[in-house]
Amino acid sequence: MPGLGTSFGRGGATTFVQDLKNSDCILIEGSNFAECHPVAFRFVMQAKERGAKIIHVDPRFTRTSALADTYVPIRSGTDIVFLGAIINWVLRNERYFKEYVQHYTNASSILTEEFRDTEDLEGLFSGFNESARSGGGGSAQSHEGASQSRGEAAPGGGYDTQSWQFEEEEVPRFDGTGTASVVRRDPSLQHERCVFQVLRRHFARYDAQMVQDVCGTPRALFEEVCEALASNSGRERTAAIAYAVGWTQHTVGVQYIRTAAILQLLLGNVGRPGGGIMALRGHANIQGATDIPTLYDLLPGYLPMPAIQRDEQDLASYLKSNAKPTGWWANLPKYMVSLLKAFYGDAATKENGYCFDYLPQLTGDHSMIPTQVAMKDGEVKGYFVIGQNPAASGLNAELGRAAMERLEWMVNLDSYETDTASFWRREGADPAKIPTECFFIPAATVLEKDGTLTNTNRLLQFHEKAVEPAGASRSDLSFIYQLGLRLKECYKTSTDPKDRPILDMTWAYAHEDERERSRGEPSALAVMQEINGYRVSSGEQVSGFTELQEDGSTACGGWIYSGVCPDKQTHRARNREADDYTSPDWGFSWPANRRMLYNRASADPAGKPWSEAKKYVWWDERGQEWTGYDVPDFPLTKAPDTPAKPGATGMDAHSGSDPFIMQLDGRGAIFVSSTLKDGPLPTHYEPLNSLVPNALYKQQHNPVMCEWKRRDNPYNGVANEDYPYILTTYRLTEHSGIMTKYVPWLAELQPALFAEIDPELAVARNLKNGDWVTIRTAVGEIEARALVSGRIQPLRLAKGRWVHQIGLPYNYAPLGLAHGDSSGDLVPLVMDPNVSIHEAKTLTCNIRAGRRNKRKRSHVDEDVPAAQRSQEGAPTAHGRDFPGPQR
Amino acid sequence: MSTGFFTDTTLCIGCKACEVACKQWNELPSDGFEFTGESYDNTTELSATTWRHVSFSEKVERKPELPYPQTRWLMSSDVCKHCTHAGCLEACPTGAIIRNEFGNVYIQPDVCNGCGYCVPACPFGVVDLMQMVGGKDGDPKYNTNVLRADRMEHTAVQAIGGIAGKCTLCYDRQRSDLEPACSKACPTESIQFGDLDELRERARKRVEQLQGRQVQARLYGVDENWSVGTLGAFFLLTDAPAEYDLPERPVLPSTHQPAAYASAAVAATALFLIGSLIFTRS
Amino acid sequence: MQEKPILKAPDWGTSVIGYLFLGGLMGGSAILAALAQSNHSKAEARLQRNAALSAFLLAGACPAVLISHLGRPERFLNMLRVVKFKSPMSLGAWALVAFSAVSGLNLVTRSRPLGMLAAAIGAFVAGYTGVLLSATAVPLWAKGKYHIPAISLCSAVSGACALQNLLLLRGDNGAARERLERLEIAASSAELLLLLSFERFSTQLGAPMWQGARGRRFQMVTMRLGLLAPIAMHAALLFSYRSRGATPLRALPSLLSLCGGYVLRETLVQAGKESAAQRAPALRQVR
Amino acid sequence: MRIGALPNVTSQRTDNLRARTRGAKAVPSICCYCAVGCATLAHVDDGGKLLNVEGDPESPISGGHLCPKGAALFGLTVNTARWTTVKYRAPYAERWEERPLEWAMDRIAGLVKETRERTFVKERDGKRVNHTLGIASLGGATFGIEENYLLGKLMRSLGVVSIENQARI
Repeated sequence: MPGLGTSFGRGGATTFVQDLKNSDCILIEGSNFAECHPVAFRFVMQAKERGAKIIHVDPRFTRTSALADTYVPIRSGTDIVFLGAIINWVLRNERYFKEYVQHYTNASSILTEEFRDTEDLEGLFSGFNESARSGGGGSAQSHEGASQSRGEAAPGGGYDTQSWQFEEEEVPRFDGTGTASVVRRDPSLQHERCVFQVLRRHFARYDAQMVQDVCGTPRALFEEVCEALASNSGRERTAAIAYAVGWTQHTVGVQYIRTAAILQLLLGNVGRPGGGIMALRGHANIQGATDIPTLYDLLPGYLPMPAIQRDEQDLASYLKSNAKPTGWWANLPKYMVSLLKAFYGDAATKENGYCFDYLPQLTGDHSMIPTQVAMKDGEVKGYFVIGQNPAASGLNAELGRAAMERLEWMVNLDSYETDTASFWRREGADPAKIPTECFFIPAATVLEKDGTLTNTNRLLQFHEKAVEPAGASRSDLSFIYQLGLRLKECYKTSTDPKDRPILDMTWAYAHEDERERSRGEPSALAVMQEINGYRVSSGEQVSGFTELQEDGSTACGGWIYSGVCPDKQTHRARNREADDYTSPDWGFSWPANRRMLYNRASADPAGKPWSEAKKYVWWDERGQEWTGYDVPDFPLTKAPDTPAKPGATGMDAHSGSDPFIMQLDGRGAIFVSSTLKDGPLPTHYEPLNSLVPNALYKQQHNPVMCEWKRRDNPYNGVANEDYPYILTTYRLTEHSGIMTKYVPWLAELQPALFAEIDPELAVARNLKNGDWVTIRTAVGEIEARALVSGRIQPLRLAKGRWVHQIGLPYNYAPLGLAHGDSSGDLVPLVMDPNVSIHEAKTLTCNIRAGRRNKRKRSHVDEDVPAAQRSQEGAPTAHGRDFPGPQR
Repeated sequence: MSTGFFTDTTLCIGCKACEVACKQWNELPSDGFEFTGESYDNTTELSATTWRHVSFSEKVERKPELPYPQTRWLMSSDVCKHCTHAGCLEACPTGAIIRNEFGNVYIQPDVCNGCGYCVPACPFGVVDLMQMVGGKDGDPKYNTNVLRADRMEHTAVQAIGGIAGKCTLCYDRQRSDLEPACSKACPTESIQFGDLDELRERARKRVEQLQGRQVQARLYGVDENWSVGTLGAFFLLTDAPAEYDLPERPVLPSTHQPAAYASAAVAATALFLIGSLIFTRS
Repeated sequence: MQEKPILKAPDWGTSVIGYLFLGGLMGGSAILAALAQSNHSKAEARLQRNAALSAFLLAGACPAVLISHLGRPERFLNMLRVVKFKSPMSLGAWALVAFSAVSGLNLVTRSRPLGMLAAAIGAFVAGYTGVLLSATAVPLWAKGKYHIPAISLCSAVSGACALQNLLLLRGDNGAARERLERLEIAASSAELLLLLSFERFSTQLGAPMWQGARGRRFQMVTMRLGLLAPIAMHAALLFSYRSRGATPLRALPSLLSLCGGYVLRETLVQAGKESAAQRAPALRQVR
Repeated sequence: MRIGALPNVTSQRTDNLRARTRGAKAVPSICCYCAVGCATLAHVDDGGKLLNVEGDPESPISGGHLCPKGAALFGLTVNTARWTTVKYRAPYAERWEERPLEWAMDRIAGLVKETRERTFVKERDGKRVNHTLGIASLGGATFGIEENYLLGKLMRSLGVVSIENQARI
């Protein structure tokens, strides 16, 4: 996530779940920890038993709240106000960790005079250009914060980040050859343009009263949270923050996480035991599918996909625009060249730029939502859907289903019939009018195949095949491998240069076992060995990414995972030896088997632990190296007193006390000077669908969020009386996606979609517990059973206005033993500008007793005339063009 | 040595892993797919095929003197209590219900004839009857694929009649030195399995610890002088037992027998005497 | 919303109710056979033979009904693999077996000690069904531990009297029938008094038995028509007509009494099941 | 059937009762639901039949514990509702039909090639793009790293750029 990436350097959780037990206070916000990650929650319970204070901030009182010491209600979509007010409280009461802030963050860096804050510009930062047409390659780079490039125009729509840069000064070069420019700093944090003072002003109006008025959170509870966090941070104590999709699924989702990151930096909790930010991922391999991604804008290891907007037409220009002068990312060329070698083998030579031009170029945002819209407009012909069910879990799901009707073909891999695979026979569909050719390939379950999954804290774990796949089921790997073989065969005789990538792509993954081979099953181990990397000449495995080279002598399919298969015999993800803390011999944690990131920060600038109680990694004077309970996230022998070398490249530009090695300046970013499209500091904007105007600024919404203003994607609008209630969505312990809903043991536990409604609203709208209710947004309407509960509380906002929130699980769809309408049918298409994530955690809606009408051929099926479509079809960000994939 | 469960409800997160782990290990079917509207509880009670059941109790206090509503949501995993003096065991006419070497109350499915007398003999409402299907080896098997007929094709099964079902305390696993499935699965160790003496010791300490934190904690089924004796599966509660669907003071049904037999004897004697009087007088 | 029950009600239906009823008739008949053995008139001998025979036949019918109720009928014999003194059901099963043997023998030998033994076992069978109900956690039944077994016995005897009365309807059995009627009046009166006492004693717990549609039906069919009416009719006949002639009208009190006996068992079982579903009494439990 | 006067008369079955996993092979696996990554053990008998799935007590993360979804992993794999045959729905057809895997693979490869040929764009605005917007791929978060890697490699080599997964959601 770029929220973490831009702040700390890497887009992964900063710590590991077991370490939560060492926390003295855990703030759970944007996550229903106990329900969605019950097994990891045991560490929260262990911390609680040790005396830690557990706080849960959530619109609903959930099973997590029930176990927390303090439950804090909040209006969904207002977390930046809540967290920003804590930041303000910490600053105002001088409760931040001074030494940590001074040395490990960019609080002392001084901004240029051009910078203007949202306080000065009614909710906009300087550099906003109303008519600016963005030129970026979607959210390329944004997953990895390392790509802060100074002086580069932001790719995001609307903001020119020139004025967000730091002021530089000239100092003598480290080698005495002239001068070099470095960021100007004021270690006293007093300079009025230093980040610390800018931050203070930025959040000055975020106070307890504002929290009460905007979030609906009682003042006393807010202050209790502030006190708990502050008194459990510092040298002797640490506090952790855990979040999940309750923070990401917003039009300002990335900035939610940024706010938490700033708070944790101020409190000195990052890189320390019991501290950090625990990002709780949903699916088994959601971290893995971001690291070795199936994401349009990223290549394995957070290398950006080349984009025409950045003019990355050849390898040299690509490396120039993406490699960083200072910090670890100076190594990017090695990783990119090694990746190309892994992809195209012998065909990739120095002369042909290692086949860089085999890679397709991005021409816009090709993420899920724009693709869905393009599909609706007939531009996508063929669709592979593997282990996902967009017809149920998608956004504006009926638009998505209608879009599928325009496909020529669709291939679905799953273990059960999904709503996506059978979209053509859904309620209201007429198969006789749907031309799509559909394939269902039965997929093996996790127990029926070998493979590796990366958990929420970057831990790779291997699962062995236990039983033969049922019937004709095959692993997904087998499908992809066989498809690749067939395509190579199809193009065998082609001389067209466009077909070279398919023919030159290395594809030697035959299984070691004769029996598996005869069934066409490829070797997962061989794939992982390629991801780990090897020497091209000898075929030997490299032992880690430090061995990778820029000269084509090494191949590596995913540099951050390098080290997982350090030799042909070893697969460290298979390791199953635990101890009672970091367990380095259980699985493999990227990077380099580090369990806690930025752990250099667990020691003070001189390399000594901040306290005995919070000892983790420290400088061993005698051995002259970093040591501790974990693999140090720092050059092993770089002494703490090593000065930074001005003008040097790579790690030499960092001093021995700069713990965030992926960052340009080696420091945690309170202020993010580029990369993020919606501002260097988090700012409260109301959600797209909101009941109230923004109490803080004239600017109502995120000014650069991406909207689709088209007839098949209507919005509720602000303070629309037709939609007087807030709606929030969530998942249940008992269900995941399609997988659980066919399992009778799980289906009986939560058999049907329900809506959680507070008793007052139930009385007002005559809704009885257990009865059917119909919930409506501008996009669609669905029915659910009413679950009337006092756990859902109406909130009191400014001027004594009460608002009601309705909760709706996101697990259901028409197919399965446990089934119901899909909540995705209520969510409009709108995206966060940084990561193209939609906003499903806060909506507005209306509710009535009774069941919905039978689904007719809905409005999305009425063909919009082509001319009108081209006019309406383009996604816009507040009326401005946004680079959709089709132009 | 007697083994049992200590269920510490203060640690329960209501995830229901115990319910599922139990069903998986014991190959029990689902109980149907009905939405109840009773908080997050859709299986509603222990049954012949639900041997662990998580209850949910919501209470919201809204008082003018409180700055905000005080919500509390109690969750607790209920199970067969494995009573020291077990009503079901006493009632069972076939000897299907035995006390095994671990001190647990176990129903031998191959002996049970489904008379159902154990059902009203349980003061906790634990035991119930279920339908069985024939397994390959003639061994009774529960029908794991009870799926809703209107949505799935029914698996063809041959019902072989009813049988009483309840927690076995994973007798088979204990025999193989394994911990019961539910306690093993429980993510927060709300369910603890072990030697009862040790568990009771641990539980008493836990109560002290909680009371030290101003939590109104009490044990259920340990130090009371109940006719059912101490419970082989006991609980730590923070509210009245009724909030957890537990009787305040369970009574062993066989304690009613002396009075009942006396009543029958008096009536029989009286009727016989009157009858004799009537029949001997000419 | 319905309140959540604490206890489980047994899934007992017609077959168990039938068994309770037939078991009562069986026990009562054995008692009557033994009583009739003490007198040597011709009519009494007929009564003795009828009663012993019906007891024996009912001893065959009872297990059949019982087995039909079992979830796994082929395992009825499992009842006989153990003797459990604390299980009324176990003792009852053994008593049934013993009764079959003794009453069979008695039928052949007509020995007085065997008749007495059959009567004793019969009385046990008639009474243990009440114990069987009372020795449960079902609040209504447990509350009835002082009443239900005695009521069962009274009903067994009055029912048996009615049954035998019917069997003696044809022919010159006036004396024997008169004795049966006298005994029935005694047993039914006792039963009526016990039921009234139970109603008071059971307080709210008795609601499922005495109130609502079931309660009204019970009060009408069992208490008024099944007990009060036969008592009155028998009494009227005994003291007014003094006629021993057999008329169809004479069968009426007996039929009413038998109906009342069946509805008594049915009401006991069904009301018990309802009381088990009530939350408050189950939480308190009957001491 | 054993007969006795004592209440505790055990049957042969009871005497022989043991865990069905005794002696079975325990295959190390990982739960496929959320990203906590609980380790599991899948017990398999000699005939390759799945007997049971439970938590691996050695795991530092899960310590043998599982949530209800993880505890139901057995039911995910062994389930009569699973679709275990290749199914095909022809254009405008009203139902699925079963087809052999080989046939489907050939047909899919043919469609991919055909669509790619039709929609491949070599240049735009004078810049090389070498991509196709006519094919898209969705999915990745629910399956393994190896599968993600291979899918990414194949799709990119085909020129497909709309490659997405649940991480975006």
